[in-house]
Amino acid sequence: MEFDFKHLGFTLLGLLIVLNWGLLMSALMQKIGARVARRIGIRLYQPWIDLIKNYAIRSQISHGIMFYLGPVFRFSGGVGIFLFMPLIVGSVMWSNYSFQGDLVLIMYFQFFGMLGMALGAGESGHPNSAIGISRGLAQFTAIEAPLTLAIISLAIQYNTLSIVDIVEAQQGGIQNWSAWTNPFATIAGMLAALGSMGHSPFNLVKAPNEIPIGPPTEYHGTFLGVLRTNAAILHVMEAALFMNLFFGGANNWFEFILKTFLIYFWSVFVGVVFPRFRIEQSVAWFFKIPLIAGVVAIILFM
Amino acid sequence: MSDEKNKFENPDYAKRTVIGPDGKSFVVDPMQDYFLDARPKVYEPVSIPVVEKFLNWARSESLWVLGFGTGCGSIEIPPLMTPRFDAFRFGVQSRATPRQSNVFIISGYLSIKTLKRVVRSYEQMQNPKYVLALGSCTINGGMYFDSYNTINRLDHYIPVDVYVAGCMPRPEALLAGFNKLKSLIREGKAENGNKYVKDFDWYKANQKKIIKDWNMPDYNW
Amino acid sequence: MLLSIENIALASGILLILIGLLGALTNKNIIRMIVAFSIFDTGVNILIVTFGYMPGRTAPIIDGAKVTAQNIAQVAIDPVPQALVLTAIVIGFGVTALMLVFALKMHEKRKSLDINDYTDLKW
Amino acid sequence: MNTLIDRLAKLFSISDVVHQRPNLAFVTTPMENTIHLITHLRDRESFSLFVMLSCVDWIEDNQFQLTYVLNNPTEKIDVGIRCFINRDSATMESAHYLWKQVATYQRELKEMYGIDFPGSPRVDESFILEGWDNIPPMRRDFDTKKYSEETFFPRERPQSNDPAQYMKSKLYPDE
Amino acid sequence: MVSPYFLLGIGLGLAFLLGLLGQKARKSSSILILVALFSFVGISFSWLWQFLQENASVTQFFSAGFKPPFSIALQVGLHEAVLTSMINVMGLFSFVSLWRNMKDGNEKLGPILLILFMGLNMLVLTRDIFNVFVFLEITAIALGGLILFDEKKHARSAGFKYLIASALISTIYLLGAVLIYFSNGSLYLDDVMALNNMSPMAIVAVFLLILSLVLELKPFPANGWALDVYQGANPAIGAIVSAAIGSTMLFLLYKLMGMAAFMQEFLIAVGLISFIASNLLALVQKNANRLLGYSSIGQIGLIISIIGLKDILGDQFLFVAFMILITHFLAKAGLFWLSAMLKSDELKAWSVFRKKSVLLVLFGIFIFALIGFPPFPSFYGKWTLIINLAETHNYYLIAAILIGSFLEAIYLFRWLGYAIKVDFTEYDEVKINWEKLIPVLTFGALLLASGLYMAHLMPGIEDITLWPLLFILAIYLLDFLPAYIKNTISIAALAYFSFIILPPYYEKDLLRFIFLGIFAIGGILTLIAGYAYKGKRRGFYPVALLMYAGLIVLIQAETTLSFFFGWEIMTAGSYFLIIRGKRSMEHGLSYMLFSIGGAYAILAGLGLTFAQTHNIDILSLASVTVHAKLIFLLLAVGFLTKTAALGLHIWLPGAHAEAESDVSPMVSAILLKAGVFGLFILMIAMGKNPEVASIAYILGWVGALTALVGNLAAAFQEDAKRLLAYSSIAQLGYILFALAMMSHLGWMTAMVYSLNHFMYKAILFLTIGAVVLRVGTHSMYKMGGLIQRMPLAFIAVLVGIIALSGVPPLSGFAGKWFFYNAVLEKGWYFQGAIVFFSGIVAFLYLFKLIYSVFLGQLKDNLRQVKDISIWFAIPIYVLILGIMFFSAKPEWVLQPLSDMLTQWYPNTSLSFDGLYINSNFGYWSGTGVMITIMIMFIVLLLWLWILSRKVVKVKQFNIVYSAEAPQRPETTHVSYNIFAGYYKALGWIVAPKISELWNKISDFVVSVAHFGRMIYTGNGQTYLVHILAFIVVTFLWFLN
Repeated sequence: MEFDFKHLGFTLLGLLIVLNWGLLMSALMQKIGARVARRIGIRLYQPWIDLIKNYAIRSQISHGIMFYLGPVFRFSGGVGIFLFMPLIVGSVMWSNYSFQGDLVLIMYFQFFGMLGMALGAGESGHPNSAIGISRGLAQFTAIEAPLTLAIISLAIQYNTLSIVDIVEAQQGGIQNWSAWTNPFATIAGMLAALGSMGHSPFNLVKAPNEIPIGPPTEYHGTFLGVLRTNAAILHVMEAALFMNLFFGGANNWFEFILKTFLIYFWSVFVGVVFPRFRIEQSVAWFFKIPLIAGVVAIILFM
Repeated sequence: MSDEKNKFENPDYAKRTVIGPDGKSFVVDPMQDYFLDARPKVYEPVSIPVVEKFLNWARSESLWVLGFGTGCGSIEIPPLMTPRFDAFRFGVQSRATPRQSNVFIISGYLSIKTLKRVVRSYEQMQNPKYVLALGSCTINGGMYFDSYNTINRLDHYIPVDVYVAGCMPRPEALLAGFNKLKSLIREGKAENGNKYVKDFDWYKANQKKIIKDWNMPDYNW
Repeated sequence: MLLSIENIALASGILLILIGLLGALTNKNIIRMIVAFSIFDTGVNILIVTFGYMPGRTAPIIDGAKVTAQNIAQVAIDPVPQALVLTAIVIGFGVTALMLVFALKMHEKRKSLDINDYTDLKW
Repeated sequence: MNTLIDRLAKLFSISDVVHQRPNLAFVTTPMENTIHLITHLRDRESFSLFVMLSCVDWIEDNQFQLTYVLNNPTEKIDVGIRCFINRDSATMESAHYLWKQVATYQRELKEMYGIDFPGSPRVDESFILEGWDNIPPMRRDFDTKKYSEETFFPRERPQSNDPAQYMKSKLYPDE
Repeated sequence: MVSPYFLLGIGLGLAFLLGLLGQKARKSSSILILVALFSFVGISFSWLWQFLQENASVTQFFSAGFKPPFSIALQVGLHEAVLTSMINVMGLFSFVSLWRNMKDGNEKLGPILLILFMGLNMLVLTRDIFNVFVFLEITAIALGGLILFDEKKHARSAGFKYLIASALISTIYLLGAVLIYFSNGSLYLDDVMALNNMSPMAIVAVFLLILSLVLELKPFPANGWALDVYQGANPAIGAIVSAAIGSTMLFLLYKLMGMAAFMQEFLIAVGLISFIASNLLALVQKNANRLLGYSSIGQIGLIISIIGLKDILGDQFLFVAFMILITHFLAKAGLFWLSAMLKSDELKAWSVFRKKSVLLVLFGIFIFALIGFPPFPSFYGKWTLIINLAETHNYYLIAAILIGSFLEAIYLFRWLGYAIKVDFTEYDEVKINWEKLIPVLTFGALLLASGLYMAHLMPGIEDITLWPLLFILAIYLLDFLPAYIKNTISIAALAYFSFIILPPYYEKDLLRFIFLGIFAIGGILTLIAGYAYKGKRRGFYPVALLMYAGLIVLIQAETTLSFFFGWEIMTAGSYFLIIRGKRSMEHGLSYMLFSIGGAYAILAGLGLTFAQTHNIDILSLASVTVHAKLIFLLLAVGFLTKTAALGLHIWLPGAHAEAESDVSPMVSAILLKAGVFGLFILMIAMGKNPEVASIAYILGWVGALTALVGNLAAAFQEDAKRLLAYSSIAQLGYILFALAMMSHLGWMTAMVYSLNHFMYKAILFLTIGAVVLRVGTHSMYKMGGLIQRMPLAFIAVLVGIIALSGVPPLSGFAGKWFFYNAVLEKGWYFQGAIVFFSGIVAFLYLFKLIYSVFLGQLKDNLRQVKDISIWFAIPIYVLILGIMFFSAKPEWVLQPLSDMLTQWYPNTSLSFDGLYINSNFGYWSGTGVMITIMIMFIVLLLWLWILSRKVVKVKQFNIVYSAEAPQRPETTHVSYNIFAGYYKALGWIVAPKISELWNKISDFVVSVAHFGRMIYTGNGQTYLVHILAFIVVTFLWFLN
């Protein structure tokens, strides 16, 4: 496909929408969490203020070049997933740059940000960073096991690895969603989603109160602002990935917002109920029901 | 205890001679090599008043508190954050690391030993930063006014933005303190991070007067 | 003809062989072993001579009267086994002598003739 | 408890037995005997738990009183062993080899009272007061108020009065 | 033609003459004996010359002018000429090697030696059965005499045992000879052989004759007396017993077997039992001479069984037997003579040869020759033997021979390892006299020359493959030069050679082009790193080049023989490379054993192939019809030992981790590809065969599990190089899995992985190796924060791990993408899922690698360490450029690959559309992704840079540390056992069960060996019982 300014413009607009929706969504989730705890909770615009505040921090320190580049890698990871993910079904403009690669690209591009962040945090030399990263990587491998099975199952089902094609195959009503046509893959995928969203009980990467906040312990000010910006985008995009895979994608922005909200809410919902796992419990957990669900999903379509 | 073990359990920052892998020996001075030994800088506000006002508003509405309870007052923090008083409503949040925090609540008496840690944490916070001091102990020593190891006046060691009186002040008083701090920030009067740098030598002299085993650089970056 | 000369010789040869073997295997003394080997050798030699014996014939020596160059094939026994035995005896003598020298040298060093004392080399 | 004290009295010179509670008694021994008594209690009388070691400064008598409190977990009784040591040359035999934690108590006493325990591990390192360079602060001849005023920039306090005296002078000035 | 009676005359005459002469004349007797021995050599060589050059015919010489049976006949033919030449050369050198023993009043030894060799000559020549007895006894007495004058401690008791045993045996022979005479009236061998049907008596007679000769050849278990002689006597005498007497007896047996065809099976059985049993019992042997004795018995047993196989081998019989005999003769004599130079009998004492590298090289040559490595004659012998046995469907014999050879390899290579690695300071220095050196040198040279000559003669081996070997020899002679000169020469040679060979393959055969490219370019690049080493680096270049030569031969191979030739050469070279590491002794051994086991599997597989196709063309594999499964399995197992598939992988981590810094990439990035190439060849040839599909399926699972276990194990390593080694195992597991899929996409994956693995593993190993050279430790937790000191290394490792992990945009992603598509197309979902999971596990160790080494806290002692050597940086960055190129323009590489693979898999869903690569399932644009990510990254970097320009760079302890300050970097750097929680959850997968299994197997074998050798009690009478029992058992066997 040729380079096209209009396309680029739509992509940037989509990025802006996703960013703001991500910030709002995180505020909503915190609000919900607060209401569960019978608090009033933060104001809905609090994430924006925090973001501005962080960008407005005057002084900054750096532990080295990789520490500096870490957030950039992380941000690139988030934005990259956005770029390679189609947002709205059937729309060329809102499908971003997904024509450059398929599901495999997105799966592996997730690591780009993780790896960069891991290296950046690693250079800070803070013990908690290293502990957090090691936990994160360990848990991530466990998450990927059921997720991979689910994706393979989907690929067998639809005979394609292209997200666009997978989404289009699910059009035509709720009964065509993978959630109905391939329930076991959906179970595996959505249980894996719990882990990849990083909420309790799988929040041992940041593990508040334990290894204070894990990898970004040393990040502050603008670095933190970049990381938070990325987090907002990434959360939406992860939800969007599951939306595209299992819940029929989105035909318009409203559907997009509703579905991503519900998918993200799923992890928050679990998170406010369950306490945190230890790492070995978390890893072992993913090798039980989610993995079995994934295996069943493949067997059904073999 | 063997020397090797002792080296790790009771280290000091004295210079030491080590042998590199190529067999050459050289001197490591931890104070020079492991810590940045530079003076802090003054960070001036943005020169455009509107922008600065806007940023100050944002700062005032996003107060991230360092989770460091120095004294008995830290027991007042949990009720502050939980449903009864819910400081989240006002943009107050708790952070675990000084790098990301703006507000340092000194919650009560400070022994000399704690003061050293407080100074270090305060210096590790990024500009702009604010200090909220709780209780009589931080104002005049309170009931520990004659103790041999508890400081009497906090503002001789780090600059304080808002004092909240009481022994101990209740969470309501703390909320009032936060509101005071917010208005100070919005007015642009809460520049104590820079004040600390400007009066750096005076503060350091006071700190060093009571912290006898000063084993850190002058400014903990 | 159980007690014919061949059978007696055959039996004594075999008996000597067995005695020799038994002696070599049961005696711990090296000299006795060597003696046993000599007996064994003798038994073998008797056996060979017995095989070569043909009843009623004379020694293969052309003495002009009984044995002549013409009838030697008919009246004399086959000379080859006897020649073989002669050679074997000579060789057996050499071997026995060498064994005895070994026994001597071994005794010089360790003052023992018990074969069980010479088991340093094993496994 | 009484039988225990009797048994001990046969073996050691103990005095001033105080029966604080049915399961707590204090005895006083000369400082030479103290560690022997403690060892005996630990090894023969099942006082396997070391509770604490504390000190009182009897400046008038010019001596420190050390109190070792031991606990017998099976019979659930405690015994406190007191001994007096000279204040001027405050040195006591170390008991760190009996229980590891004794070393920490001894370190604290060294810092706070200046009582030396030769041989106790790390006894000379500073414990709570990092880098204290005055006389040990818990000795009663240390004037903590004066020290505080000299060191800690005391804020000027408003004049304060005894409320009873003040009201009396205010209301009944002529009495 | 010179009459052989001259030999008799000279020998006996001189011996008697010297006996008659007085004491004074004996002083100069040595010269006379030397002259006599020279005349022996001269006579036998003249015969040899006449037979080889003038085509003389076989001649018989009769004593006293009569015809047999009334006279003794001596026959001179080609065989006799060769044998007597060997024996007489041996006699001459034995005399030389015993020169010093014959001084100081021991001049009697000279005549005895003369008589001994005279007797041996006669044994070879004579055609009279009784005469054989006479000379048997003469040699026995002469040998007894030699031993009698031996000053070694236990020589005499051993000699006595020998005498009683040989007395018993020769008596049996005598009985046999007499019975022969009585049954047919003649002792002339040709007469006996001319008989058509034998009487029962004649059969018993022949049985006794053959039996006694077999007993002379020390069959298991009736051989304790011989072992004691080997151990107790002077090694120079051992050399005579093993090489000269052994060869003579074998020839005698061969000669007499002409009348005993019914005993061939017996010979096969006895020979093989001796071969296997003595090699097994040798495993626990610690005494060098006794070990050599066991080895001799084993080798002779093998030749006995070959004599028994005469009819089966047909016209190849002489070739096989002679190849193995000559190798045994030269190598065993050489080894005994080497042993004679040492004071101590211990195996480990041989490490003193390290001070005289010539001797060590000779030792290596002898060992490799004995095992049957190319280019030594036994290689061709064994090859021909196996091929022919396979052709005649004697599969059990093949298995037995290979098992015995494998057992032999175990102890011989352990011994070689001792010599190369054990600390030699506690052993006496070796004192080298010219008279000890000359024989060894001569025999070593003969062995080498004969090998090269044979390679030249063999059909199926191109002469061009020999040039590198000659070049390596030349490099060895230049070993005194400094390393950089040799390095330059080596690089130049490799570059020149690949320049000649490489380009034609581009058109001809792209697959070979790629692998040759990996070997050649990889070789050059890794050799460049060698400039970083100071000093002479003795011995490095010959072996490195040996490995590369092997690899190149492997690629060029058109025939299975030259393929196997290359495979073995490469194994030998890489063995020496690996064992150069500091703590590599046992790793080198386990590498060698797995390699040899694998090589034997390959040999067996190729043999089975030849049995069907009668063709040594490598493409003949394709026409296999029978036993296809077995052949495929054998060959695959052989190749998998090199690629370290699960179960066969335990040699790899240690071998790669302990190797030198620039050797690790050679053996990891390059050498492992040889196994991959083998698998490619195998699958190309046999992949279409429907029978192998089930095995391929199993291979797929093996590959997947290898990947999983390798990656998991890597995550739990603390040693950086060991981590990379496990990573290599896993990567090769991917490749195996992809190859086993046998589809276009699968092979694309395998090719992409092979290329990528070559590049990034070379980068990683080179970099980590260079870092290790600087910091002096392998343990990652002892490093940390090196990014400050080694930015070049950091960038290299960063690129390496991004490529390895498969994160876009670097080239590793291509492999992952093909993988997904291939798995989906093939339908191997579960295996695929395991592989993908393990691919993600790779992040764990990659993070650990880069974090523990380069990030975190810099340690005290590394504060002044320098960046990696420029000589390492050059190849590293060249490879990084390669990766970058591949990442930016993947289709330039992928399209030719895809086209190449269509010749085997024409049906492919893969299509190239400009920048896009499409498959049935997905699509991907490498260039597009690269550009997108680059632009995005730069924009975001600018965004951050604009917002945060006033950044203060702080130092490593300026971290928030719960309001404290870090105290020491060691206690702040979190690295050791960083994945402890993960280990709790999944560690059971990598529990070392497989190592335990192998350990149990080897423990079992060792305990069997230990138990088995208890039969040798050291008591002469027990040995007699053994002999008698042997006779009884064989007799009973024949009665049946």
